[in-house]
Amino acid sequence: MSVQSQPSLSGRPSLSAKTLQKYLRQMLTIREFEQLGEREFRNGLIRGYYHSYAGQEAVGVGFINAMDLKRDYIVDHYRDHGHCLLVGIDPSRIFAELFGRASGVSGGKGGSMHMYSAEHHFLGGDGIVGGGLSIAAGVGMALRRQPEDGICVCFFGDGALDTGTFHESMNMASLWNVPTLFICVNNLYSMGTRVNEHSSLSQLVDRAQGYGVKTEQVDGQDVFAVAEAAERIFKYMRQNKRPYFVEALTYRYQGHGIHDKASNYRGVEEEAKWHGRDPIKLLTEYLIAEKVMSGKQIEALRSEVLHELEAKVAEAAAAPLPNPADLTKDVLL
Amino acid sequence: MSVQSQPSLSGRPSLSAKTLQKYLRQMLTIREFEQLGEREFRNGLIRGYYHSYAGQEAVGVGFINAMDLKRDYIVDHYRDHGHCLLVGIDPSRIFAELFGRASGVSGGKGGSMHMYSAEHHFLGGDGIVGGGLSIAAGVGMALRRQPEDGICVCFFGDGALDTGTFHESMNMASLWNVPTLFICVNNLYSMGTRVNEHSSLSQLVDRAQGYGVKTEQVDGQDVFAVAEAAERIFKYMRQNKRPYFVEALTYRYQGHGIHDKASNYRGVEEEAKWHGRDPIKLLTEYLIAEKVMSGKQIEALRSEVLHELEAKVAEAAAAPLPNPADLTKDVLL
Amino acid sequence: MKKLSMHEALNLALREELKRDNKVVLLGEEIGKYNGVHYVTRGLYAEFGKDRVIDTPISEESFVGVGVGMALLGFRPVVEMMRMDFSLRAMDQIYNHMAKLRYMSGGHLSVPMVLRGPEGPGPNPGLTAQHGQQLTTLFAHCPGLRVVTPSTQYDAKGMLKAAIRSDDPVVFLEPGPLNNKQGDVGEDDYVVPLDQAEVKREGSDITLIGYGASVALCLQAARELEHDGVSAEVVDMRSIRPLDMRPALESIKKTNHALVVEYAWQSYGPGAEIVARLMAEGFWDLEAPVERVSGQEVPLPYAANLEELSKPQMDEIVGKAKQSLAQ
Amino acid sequence: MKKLSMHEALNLALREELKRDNKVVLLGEEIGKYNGVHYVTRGLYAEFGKDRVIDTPISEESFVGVGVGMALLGFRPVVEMMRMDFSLRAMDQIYNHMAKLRYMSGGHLSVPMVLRGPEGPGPNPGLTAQHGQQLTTLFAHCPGLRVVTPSTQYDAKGMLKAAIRSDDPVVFLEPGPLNNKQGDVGEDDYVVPLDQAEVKREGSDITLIGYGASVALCLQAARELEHDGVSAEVVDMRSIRPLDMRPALESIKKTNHALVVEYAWQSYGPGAEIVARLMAEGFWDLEAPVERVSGQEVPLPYAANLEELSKPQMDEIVGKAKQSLAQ
Ligand SMILES: Cc1ncc(C[n+]2csc(CCOP(=O)(O)OP(=O)(O)O)c2C)c(N)n1
Ligand SMILES: Cc1ncc(C[n+]2csc(CCOP(=O)(O)OP(=O)(O)O)c2C)c(N)n1
Ligand SMILES: [Mg+2]
Ligand SMILES: [Mg+2]
Repeated sequence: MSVQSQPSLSGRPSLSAKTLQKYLRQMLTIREFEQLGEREFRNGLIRGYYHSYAGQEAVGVGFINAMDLKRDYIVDHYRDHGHCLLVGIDPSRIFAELFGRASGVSGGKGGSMHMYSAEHHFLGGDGIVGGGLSIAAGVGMALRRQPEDGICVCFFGDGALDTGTFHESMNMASLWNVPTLFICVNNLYSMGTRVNEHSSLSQLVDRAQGYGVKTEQVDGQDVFAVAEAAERIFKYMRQNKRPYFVEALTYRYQGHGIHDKASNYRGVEEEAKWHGRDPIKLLTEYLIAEKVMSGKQIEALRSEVLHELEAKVAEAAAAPLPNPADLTKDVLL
Repeated sequence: MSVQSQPSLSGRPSLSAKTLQKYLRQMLTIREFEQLGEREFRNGLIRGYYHSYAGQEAVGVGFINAMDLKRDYIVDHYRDHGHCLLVGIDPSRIFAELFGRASGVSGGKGGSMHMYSAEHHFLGGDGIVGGGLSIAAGVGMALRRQPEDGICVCFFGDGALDTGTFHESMNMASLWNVPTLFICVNNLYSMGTRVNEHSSLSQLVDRAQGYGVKTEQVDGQDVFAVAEAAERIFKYMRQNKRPYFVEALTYRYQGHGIHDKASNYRGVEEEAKWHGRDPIKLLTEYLIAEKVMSGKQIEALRSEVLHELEAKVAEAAAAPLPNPADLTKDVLL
Repeated sequence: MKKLSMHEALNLALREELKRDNKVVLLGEEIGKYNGVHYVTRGLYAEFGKDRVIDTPISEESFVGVGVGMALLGFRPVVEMMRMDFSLRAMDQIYNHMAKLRYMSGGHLSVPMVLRGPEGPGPNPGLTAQHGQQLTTLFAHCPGLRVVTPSTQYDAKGMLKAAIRSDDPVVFLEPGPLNNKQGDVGEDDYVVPLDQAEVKREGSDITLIGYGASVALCLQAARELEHDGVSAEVVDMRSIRPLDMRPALESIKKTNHALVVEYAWQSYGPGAEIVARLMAEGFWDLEAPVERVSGQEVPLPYAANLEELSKPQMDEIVGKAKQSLAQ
Repeated sequence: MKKLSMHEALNLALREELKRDNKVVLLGEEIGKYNGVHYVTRGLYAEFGKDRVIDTPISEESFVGVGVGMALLGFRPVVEMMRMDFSLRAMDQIYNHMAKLRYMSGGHLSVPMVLRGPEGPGPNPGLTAQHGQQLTTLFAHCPGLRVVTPSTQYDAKGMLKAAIRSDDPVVFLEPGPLNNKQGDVGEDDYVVPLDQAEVKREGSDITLIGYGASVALCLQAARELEHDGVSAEVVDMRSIRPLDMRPALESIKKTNHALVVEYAWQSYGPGAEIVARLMAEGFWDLEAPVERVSGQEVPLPYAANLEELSKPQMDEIVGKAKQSLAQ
């Protein structure tokens, strides 16, 4: 993991102050959202599964901002809250889904792993590891048959690389020139299993050989690196109508899910090392160094974000449960 | 397919005249067996599926002779008659299986795709493309836990490379240091689909990257090349207890199955080109040129083989059908 | 009306729907250039080209997923399993995605696709254990799917067209034993509803209930019973999920006796649900227990005699029908 | 006897069998170093090491196949599905290899392995549509498999030990809702036979039939019915394939009424087969139709109220029992 050793962000990007501030706000929003979510899980408002995106923010921010969600689509896996925020779903509807309310983004039927919003071109969350890969290839197939040069972005974890459907989907996507971007979010662990203990090659970008598609590794802690790669890749894909494989190197701060104590298997030292390259910290340092924002302004922004999100939590918590009759809606009986 | 352009066998092997004659006899036996089988299919003695090995003989002969069937095992796919002959199953029992007789190698229950003989360490034929790959990894896992340094050889077609289980099995085999030799018998077609139309990389040996195992391509028409590779590979595997991937380049003369008219999709020119490098022809030419055998001796051998096989056909055709009570044997009721 | 084989009837349905709606696409192994192993897609690649008739690698799980993805964007994929047996590879996509996306998304998404292919021991003999299974139950148990199976060439065409037009994901099971059999097919643009069982023969003494290939067995048994003075009514379930019990329930009001006939393995097979529904909704009309004649519960064996014995036996059907009437 | 949770009982069975026979190996995701997501394999990696307790990648189809391969060579693999839902990925290996190799090979081969894992909506709530299914029927329909499910901690230990010793491939379904529940477990090396249903409570008015997690519902319903003067007998099927109907049939000889209770989806669920067998073999003993109370036929929804409503409801069980007796 060579990129991991880089201490700060990659050079000076050509991003406007406005864009930089937007990125920061988005990353803070995700981070605070996940903290509130975990709090509400412990408070009993959320049940079942909760997979936090904290630590991985730069990956979503870099890629999703580069998308054109009028024509592009996302197929996601279960670690989906951050991406839902980034496509512009109102946080109160995401919280409402987590609380199992009728106003939730999936009407309360889906929960944490199953957020969907057709209007935001967000085709879901999914609870099956690798379950979305072939669907994303299919969305790409559909986009290829439409005039808008749309792209499908598929997020999945390092663990998904071991599923057969990864192999099948990459092969078909390449064979059929499907404009699907496969983003393997390598956070080093598949639950409690380190990448070298589940994958025969620990450089996942090397494991993705064999399909004749362009591949690259990107530093997922460095939002500038991700944004640069994203822009370049989308341009290539729209022109060439070909799939692409990216390995984004990052780290999840929390356990796999809410009950998982990750330091048990990965050690606090490793965790500390990654916190040293926290994507928000890196961006914050840059903004301060470059005098785009002051530390005080950043703290104010964080408070503002938190404040707004607390209001969303309250709104969602006050929302009604689904109607009992919804139990048998949306399914053929 | 660079190897394809080589006109004759690879150099002068260190094989004894006795071994060379044995190879020839085996290849002739397989070729004649398949011709008789097809004849009996048309005569109505065989039903369902019939996948001929004609044309691919050198692959089986080269690899299986190099095995030590006291400790090694084979997991095969449906194109299995040739391999059954090579492990030493009496041809009458193979014919009997094809005729659905009680004396068949699977008691008449399996048919062409499902030959099994525990005693010959032949763990089957299989009708599901790629179905045996993970089983072969499992057999390798078992062998690793035993003291005899045994190896599991798994044969499958180019089409099987597109199945998810190929990917999963290779990954696990590599991760766990499993002594399984994965032999992809690339006969250029998966049913009517040419390899470049089902695989995103047409060099299958390149598609098998990503697992950290040794890979190589072998000229499957050249029995000396196969035998040399086999010996070298087994030695490496017994020492290193690692999996290995081989792509054997060859061609099936008949259609995919008995009803498939292959020249419809691959053209008679291509067929003629491959017949020009027929594995039996190449070996025969060598034997004559090196004066190991005369053309006449070879013809006599062919007649002898055919004669013997005809007797086996007759024996099998005279064998009784399974007992009706066998219907519910070998399965929990 | 014209006489067509089952595969020709299905072919006609596909051709008409491909013409009618350019969102209809076909996916599957060897369906294009090779024209389909069971002939159902014959000629369609030549007529509609490679963007509409898509040959896939041997990647069942994932090309079902490709179908799901295309359906999410408004296409109407018709995905062929060369044999339904191979759908065992795709069960996760079928159960967890194709069937459930609409519900899990609270109605945000829908998956208007068809999964189709032949099941059971035919058309030709000797298919053996991994190619001749009838796995109807596996699909039928899954909420979110429609599961249908035609027993006539006429229904085959009309039901496949209805399936393609359905907004629900449909599993369309083609009775393998009937693939090459001929029958009357309408030449017009008709559809047959996907949720209606049908009486295929009227009778008054006993109700024989079948679906797919076993309807022919019921009709044959009815003819044999007629010789012995027994008048059998034959109900073709057609729709397996949702199951339309009305015609069968009405029938037993009259006959008071019923027998279920199927190729599937008996235990936990479709017939079990039919019997359980007759129990719950028809108990008071029954004068004898409803039994089942099913396929033997063994992997399909190869030997000709064993294969024959593994199928539902005509003498058992006739015998059980008479036995029921004797009670 | 000591009080153990279901997962502790299963853990004990695995530990005893790993000790007894060094051919027993465990395979599955996160079962080793991580100690198992549902705790069933806790401590076994530390005790038996990585050659006996094997952590696998997320490759369900193929690690089931690895189990099959090891079993062919005389090992006794116990393969965990983290949740049985994920076995949908492995259905081809399960149906076409694990279950059939013995038959297809004419008895040349055998596959003494166990596939185990939790099914259904539990232990914790909120599992949602892809993690809380009860797919019992899918396994139960397949010739060649034994399919069993315990309802008590005592049975869990004894049946898992019997499963590991069985020469047939066994699918061992652990009722998710019971995973963390405590009960008495024997401390000795006992086995519970794999093909025997058992009366778990005696009664005389009606027979409540359950399996796995629904046995607890039957017992609770029996207690509630007792208040109203109804004496319910509870039969735990335990063995789903082969299905042991004897205790249920004997019971209805006495009670003349029965009700099947299950978490599974009703249509084509296991209860259908139980009802169909009662129809065929117990019809003349029945004074009212046997109904079923099952899970709602929807993908498991997330919202707390909907999730609760999706499960079999106690008032429906009690109500249907009384309704049956009123007929
Ligand atoms: C088919 C399947 N098998 C197993 C699981 C259980 N499971 C859920 S997440 C997970 C680990 C996946 O890790 P990774 O792909 O690296 O994603 P991350 O959680 O790190 O984002 C496992 C094993 C599942 N959901 N689906
Ligand atoms: C899972 C599965 N899908 C489809 C098939 C149908 N089928 C049988 S053989 C075959 C082609 C396989 O070709 P290849 O692997 O190249 O082997 P070859 O026949 O050339 O030896 C197909 C598609 C099958 N048996 N199993
Ligand atoms: Mg990960
Ligand atoms: Mg081939």
